[in-house]
Amino acid sequence: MEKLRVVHYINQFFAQIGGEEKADYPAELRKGEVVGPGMALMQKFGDEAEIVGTIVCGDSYFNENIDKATADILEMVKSLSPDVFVAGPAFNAGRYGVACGTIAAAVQEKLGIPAVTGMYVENPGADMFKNKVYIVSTKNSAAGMRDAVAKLAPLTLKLAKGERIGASVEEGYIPNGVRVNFFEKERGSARAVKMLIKKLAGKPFETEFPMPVFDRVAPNPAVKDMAHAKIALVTSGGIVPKGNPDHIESSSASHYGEYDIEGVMDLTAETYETAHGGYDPVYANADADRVLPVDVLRDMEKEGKIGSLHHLYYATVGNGTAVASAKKFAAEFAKKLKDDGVDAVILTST
Amino acid sequence: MKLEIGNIFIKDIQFASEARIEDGVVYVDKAALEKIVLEDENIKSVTFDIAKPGESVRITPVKDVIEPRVKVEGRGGIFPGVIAKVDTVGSGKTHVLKGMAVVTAGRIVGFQEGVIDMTGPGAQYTPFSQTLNLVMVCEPVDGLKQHDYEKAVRLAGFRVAVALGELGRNVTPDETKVYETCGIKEGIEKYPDLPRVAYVQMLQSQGLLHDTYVYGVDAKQTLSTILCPTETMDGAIVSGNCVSACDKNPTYVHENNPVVEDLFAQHGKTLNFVCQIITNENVYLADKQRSSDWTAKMCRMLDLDGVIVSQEGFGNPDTDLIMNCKKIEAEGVKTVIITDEYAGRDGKSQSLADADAAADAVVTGGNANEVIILPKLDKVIGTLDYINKIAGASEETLQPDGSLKVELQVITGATNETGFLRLSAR
Amino acid sequence: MKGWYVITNNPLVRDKLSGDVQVIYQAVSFEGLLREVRDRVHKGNTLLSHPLSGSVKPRETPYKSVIMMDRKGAVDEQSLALIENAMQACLKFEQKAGRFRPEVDKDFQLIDWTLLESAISSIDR
Amino acid sequence: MVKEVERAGLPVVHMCTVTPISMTVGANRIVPTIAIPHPLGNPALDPAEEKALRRKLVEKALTALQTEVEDQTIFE
Repeated sequence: MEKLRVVHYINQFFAQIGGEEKADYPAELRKGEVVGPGMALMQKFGDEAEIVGTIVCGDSYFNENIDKATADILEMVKSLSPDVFVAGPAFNAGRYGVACGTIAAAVQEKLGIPAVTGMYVENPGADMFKNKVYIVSTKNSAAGMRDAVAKLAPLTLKLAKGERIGASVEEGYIPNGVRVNFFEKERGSARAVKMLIKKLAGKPFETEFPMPVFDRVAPNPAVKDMAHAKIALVTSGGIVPKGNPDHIESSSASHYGEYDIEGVMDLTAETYETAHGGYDPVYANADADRVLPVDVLRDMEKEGKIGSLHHLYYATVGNGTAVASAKKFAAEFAKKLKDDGVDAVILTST
Repeated sequence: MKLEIGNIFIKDIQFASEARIEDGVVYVDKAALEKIVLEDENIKSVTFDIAKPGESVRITPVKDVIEPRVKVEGRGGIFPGVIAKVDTVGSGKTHVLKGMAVVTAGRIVGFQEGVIDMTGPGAQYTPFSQTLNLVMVCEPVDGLKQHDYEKAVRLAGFRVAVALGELGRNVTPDETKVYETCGIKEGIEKYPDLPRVAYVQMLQSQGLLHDTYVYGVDAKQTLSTILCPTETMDGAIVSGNCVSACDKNPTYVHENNPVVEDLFAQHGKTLNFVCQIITNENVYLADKQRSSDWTAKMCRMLDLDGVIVSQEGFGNPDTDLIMNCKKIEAEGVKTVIITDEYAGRDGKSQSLADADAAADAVVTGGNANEVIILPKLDKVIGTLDYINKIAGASEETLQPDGSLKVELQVITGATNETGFLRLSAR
Repeated sequence: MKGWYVITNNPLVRDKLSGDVQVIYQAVSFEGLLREVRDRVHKGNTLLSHPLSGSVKPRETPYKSVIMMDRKGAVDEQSLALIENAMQACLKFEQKAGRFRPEVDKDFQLIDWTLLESAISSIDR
Repeated sequence: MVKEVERAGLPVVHMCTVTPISMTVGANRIVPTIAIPHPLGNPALDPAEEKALRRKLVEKALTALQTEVEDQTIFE
């Protein structure tokens, strides 16, 4: 039987080129070579798979030339037409983790080749990419290589063969928000009793279903000089120009709208409406200022109460309670607002 | 209260002219059982069949599963207030026909669910692929209303189970287990250093096909109350619930409640199993409020340290579950909750219809939306007419090769929320 | 208790209750009915019964009846959370309503009615 | 969403009808509004009154933005 083809990605450190001083090492394909951690992977693959090429890239190089590096590496991977792509493991190395996540996600998405990586749960790359590619949970340093490879190799083979991937606890990947069934060793009631005994004793226990968590961000300092401040409007009430030009969907908040209100003094029934499916739209459609108070802010701008109203506003649809999906693009437009010199934001929700 | 359970291990079921138990074989007199079933004039006819583990048999649509038991010493009889007269059960001695079950099947409403496969991939998801099943399919008299039909089948199942249990009255059990709880003061004195733990069981109680009965009382008309856990072993709680096959509790689960068993296993060792608290899952919101208030209040009054809360059913019981959990935790009593998930076919949706940070210790019975292929089996007991018309099934349910593509929710007991099975999810 | 009403898309409920209690009947889908309930919650009405009553899954049964309290004023948080979660939960299920043969429809109507009846009996106590 | 804006380093005021939700999603400066379908309006009023009402709410929002807070604060 022909062996499954694996392409492996590692950084300059694991390729033994050098440490931080060599982090600007550009992406390089070593066809037919097995380098560094690849040896351990090969051992675990046995007769089933082989590494047909190793791509080496410096961490700084990758992160500073992310578009070019990604494009170059995708070409390299494509040229070897592998069955699966492995990046890392990156352990707790932040930039390496981000590189592994970025390239693994790109290979999977752009080339349609399954990809997997591994890193420590607190590596920033883990949070960024755990929902995009399987990330094997590793220890926080390369001392955990043996353990990492022991999980990474079998998962790699399963992905290459297109087999069903079990639950995170079975396969050893960082939970990715997808619930997968599996059989525990004990029945549920026995697990509940054990969990209760631990909880009563104040010992650590692991819930089988983590409740959605809400973290906090500390408040930013107040606006000192409102008369010269640039204020921006954001709404989760789905206010869009009449006709919904960006086709913002009424329920699932999969993207957001960015709209220019330069010269707009008042939102009217003829010009603006709501795309939100989460409330009775009659009132907002009649007068969108009821959700996005452009008229009042224009008055205040004229009166000098505020410096100016930012010429762009951002709109999403999102139920008050369903916030998770909004996180990603909110971060995106928040950065734009900051870059545009906005001083403060009024966010309205329905 | 102290109850001795004598298990008679059943190795086989056979039809015979004389009903008896011999060397672990139950000989069933079909004609005699038929007479018992037809005592109810609402039932026109009944057919009996036997399904054994490993056989290529599919039973559907399943209504209830019942374990035959008989009270040989002590007060009351099995299924008090339903079959036996009202009297407090849970003490003395009870014999159990271990390894067999009475399964009632038949169409009560057109969208009914419940599949038991005795072999194949489906078998591992239902506990009742492991029992020797006497299946009874009841036909109603013409024009019978669903209410009356449901009730007739429910009671017929209990009568048959009691008749079979009676065969074990004078059989020497193969195994005896003793379950004993103490009074409040006695327990504190006996186990001064052990945490005081109770089991909070939520009972489905919303209306037709969604009901549970406690000593014959419709649970939706009850306030949260206390049981001695051994009472359930004598059939104090019975099921009238035919919807949501995967996470409803058939009567068998009440008789063999795994939380009760596993808490008893730790009783006197790592914890003091004080009692069982039962509470309902009503449709009316003020009832939910009241029932959860009472449950939390009792947890406090009983000076409990911890409880396990189990749920039954889908959707609005999530609200009861979270209310119970929040309020009990607020009383300073630690909770572990057992639930199941509806995370969508792809596992990506929010699993529960309610959530709270207080629910930090959760055991899950798995994602009921997960899809499974059930291969064609040789024999069907009941009817497949409705199989592609039941929850979790869809138009493409019946595959060209005769197999069924369904969600786990159609399988009886698959994601049971008392923790009856090993299935879980992450 | 005064001021409560039933909102339903179930003709059986309409027929059973007509004259006795206030019934708002709308010939809309299951989700359409939840949407109507939500809009009423937004106006300050409160829920007296759970919008996900019953174990028959959303999109399987086409019928839903909910008891509400006619009230104006601030939005009731609990009602809001319940209705929003219920609408979210619908999305998890496959659309099956309408695929059953006609006689099953009567069963769905009956189940919905009995669930509602159990809630009404709680009010009437 | 409000949290991401705050995380980006911009003071943000959340104008929202159901303040407990606002608390849950982690807003630090919160101004309660009129009703879900019309947070900054009231169709029962005539247009001038309605705009005055909106003006008042927006002024409250600006006050919130000009107020130092340490924790989640509702500006009633």
